Amino acid sequence: MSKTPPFICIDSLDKDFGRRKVLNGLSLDVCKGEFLTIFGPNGAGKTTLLRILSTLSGFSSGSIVIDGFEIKENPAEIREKIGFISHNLLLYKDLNAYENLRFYGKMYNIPSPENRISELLQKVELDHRKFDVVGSFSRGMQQRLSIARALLHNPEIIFLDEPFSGLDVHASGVLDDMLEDFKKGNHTLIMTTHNIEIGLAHANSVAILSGGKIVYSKRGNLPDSDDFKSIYYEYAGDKA
Amino acid sequence: MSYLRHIMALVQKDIIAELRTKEMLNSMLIFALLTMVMFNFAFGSSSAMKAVSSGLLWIAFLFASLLGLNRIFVHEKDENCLDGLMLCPIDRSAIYFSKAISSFIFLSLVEIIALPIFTIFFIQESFLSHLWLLIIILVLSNIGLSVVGTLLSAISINTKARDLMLPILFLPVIVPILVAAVKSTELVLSVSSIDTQQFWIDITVWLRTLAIYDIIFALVGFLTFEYVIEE
Amino acid sequence: MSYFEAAYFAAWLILFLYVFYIERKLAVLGRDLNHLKEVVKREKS
Amino acid sequence: MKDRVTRRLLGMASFIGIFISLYTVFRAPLDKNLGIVQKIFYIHFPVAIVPYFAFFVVFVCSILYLKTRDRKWDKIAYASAEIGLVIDTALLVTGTIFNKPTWGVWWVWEPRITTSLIMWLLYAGYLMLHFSVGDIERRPRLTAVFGIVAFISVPISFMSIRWWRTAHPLIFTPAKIALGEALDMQMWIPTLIFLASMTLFYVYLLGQRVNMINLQEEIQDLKDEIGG
Repeated sequence: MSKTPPFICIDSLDKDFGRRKVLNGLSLDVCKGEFLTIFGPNGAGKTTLLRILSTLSGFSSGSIVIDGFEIKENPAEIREKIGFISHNLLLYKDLNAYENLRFYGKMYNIPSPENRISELLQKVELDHRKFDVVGSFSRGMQQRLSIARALLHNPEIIFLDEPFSGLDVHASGVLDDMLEDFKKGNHTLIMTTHNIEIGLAHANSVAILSGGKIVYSKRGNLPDSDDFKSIYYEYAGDKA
Repeated sequence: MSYLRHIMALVQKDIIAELRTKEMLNSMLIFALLTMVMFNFAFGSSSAMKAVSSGLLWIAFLFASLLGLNRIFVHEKDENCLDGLMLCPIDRSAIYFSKAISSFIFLSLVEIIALPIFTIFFIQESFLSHLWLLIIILVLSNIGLSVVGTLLSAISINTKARDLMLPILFLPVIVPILVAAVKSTELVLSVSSIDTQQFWIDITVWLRTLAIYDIIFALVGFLTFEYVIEE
Repeated sequence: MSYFEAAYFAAWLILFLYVFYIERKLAVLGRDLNHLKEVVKREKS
Repeated sequence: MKDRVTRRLLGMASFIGIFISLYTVFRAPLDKNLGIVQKIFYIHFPVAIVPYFAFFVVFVCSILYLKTRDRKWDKIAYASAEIGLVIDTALLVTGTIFNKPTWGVWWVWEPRITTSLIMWLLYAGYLMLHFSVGDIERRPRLTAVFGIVAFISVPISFMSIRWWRTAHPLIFTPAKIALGEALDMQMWIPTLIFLASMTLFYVYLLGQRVNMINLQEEIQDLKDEIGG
């Protein structure tokens, strides 16, 4: 694993929010095919980090290279490769499920979206509601559709920001299955969470983000959740 | 080419969503008609109405456009859809132009319905011979209102008192449009009584003013919109 | 003439009030800053 | 420390300058046709130029902020907008009072005055925008964009008396300058001194105002430090 150059390479990243430093010299490497879970207390900068990686937010100094592309110079190339799942739906409630996906399909320049859309709708078990307005869906259905939206362009890299928060049983089951599929499909995933059991369930490497820095990271041979809890409190406990 | 396709898809999305609810269009239209009726009560006599009719028309359209512009980014802010758009590999100015085009279309639709009603209410004689001139004035003014309004709407959506902020920012900026549109509409409405050569000189000045304004602000919007929506 | 005087009185009054506001506020802020610096020093020692 | 001394000196220099220029204004010869009323021009002209200049500074600093993301430019832009607005207010008030004896009414909807008022409204909007964006990270960007948009009013106001034939006196036209009629030398000198001292006054205010913002931030930082 160490021979190949890292797929995502973050070097001494700083992010000032007004006069407050949210990220403070954060460095992190992620390899292709890795499933990294980042733990950290609230306000540690997890969401900010994912938003910067997905080109939604800018940063003050440092460098980020994803698959050979410098993030500030080639944001469009990077956007094509990433999918972003968060608790925000990113869906239009006045459009139906199919229209939402078709719209985003056009945005991502997907050549023949029809097949991809029906494939995804089957996967998230919403095929029967294809032509219903999203506003009429239950929250859980909306969240499933939101997952389909994020995967429309078949991204190699997937960022998940607290993806399980607020999901109902059905939706988190769908997400669980998908996460296992991604691991087999050699996708690169970064997930943030503060729930240790969920975070460890899929990951093959972990990191702890606290005070704007990575304070702990481990690749492979992950500790079980009880051991990890004590590690977590050791590194981030005083700030949690 | 994909730039144009993105803009088309964005505009199409706005139109589908709007036609499904018709919230914005209905309220804009009713508001424009209400303004006209209210003006009639405020000014009373028909001779006074005639003198100010082109001003009245534009005040009605202006406030209707304000109503629409206030809403143009609301759908994007719900459920953070703007983030969804910014995740897409599209040029950010495409979002700007698509929103400007959408508001242009909505405003024009309202005007197409409101204008004949206005004519019936306030203009007795026909100006149909110069209708095409009126259409040019409307198109140029609508472009101006949309390009400025979209940029300022994107700014005001980030403030504490969203819909209160837009008029404060928007109205003083579009004064040149209002002046040019009212003056040129006045010319068109009274065309028969004015000697033609002077008429053409005057109307060209106003139309040129509108066109220059449109170009300047389309450029300003194109160059600065990215800074407004980024984080 | 009285208009002339009134006009200039009004204009200079506005400018004077603004200068007064800035100088006054700066004095207050300077005092607060020194006070806070002392508090920080005391807490550290 | 050194900055503070410089700013004090600037303030003093601008005050002395303004007094000297007021003195020279009253020493200058009376205009043959207009009499004492013409003396208004010496003061009115320099004071009228400063807001234009201040808003131009807002425009330039807004662009510089967006290009460099240096908070310094945002502070200067904000301070300059506020100072421009205050001086513009003084100008509108003088203009209004002064309209009464010259035109017989308090307010005339004349292009220069009207466009000055619109300019005033725009920059009042600029300040309102500054206060109503709660997010400190977003605020400089939004106000910078509006600072660029609002600048449209400055050239329009400046050119207004050239574009529309109006009652507002127009001093500098090419024809008048060619004939040497614009202003004679004795009138030029007080005007230029006044202009120089008004500019100094503006720079002094700008320095103090930016200093005030810096102090406020420093205090906030210290408070956060103690609080945390």
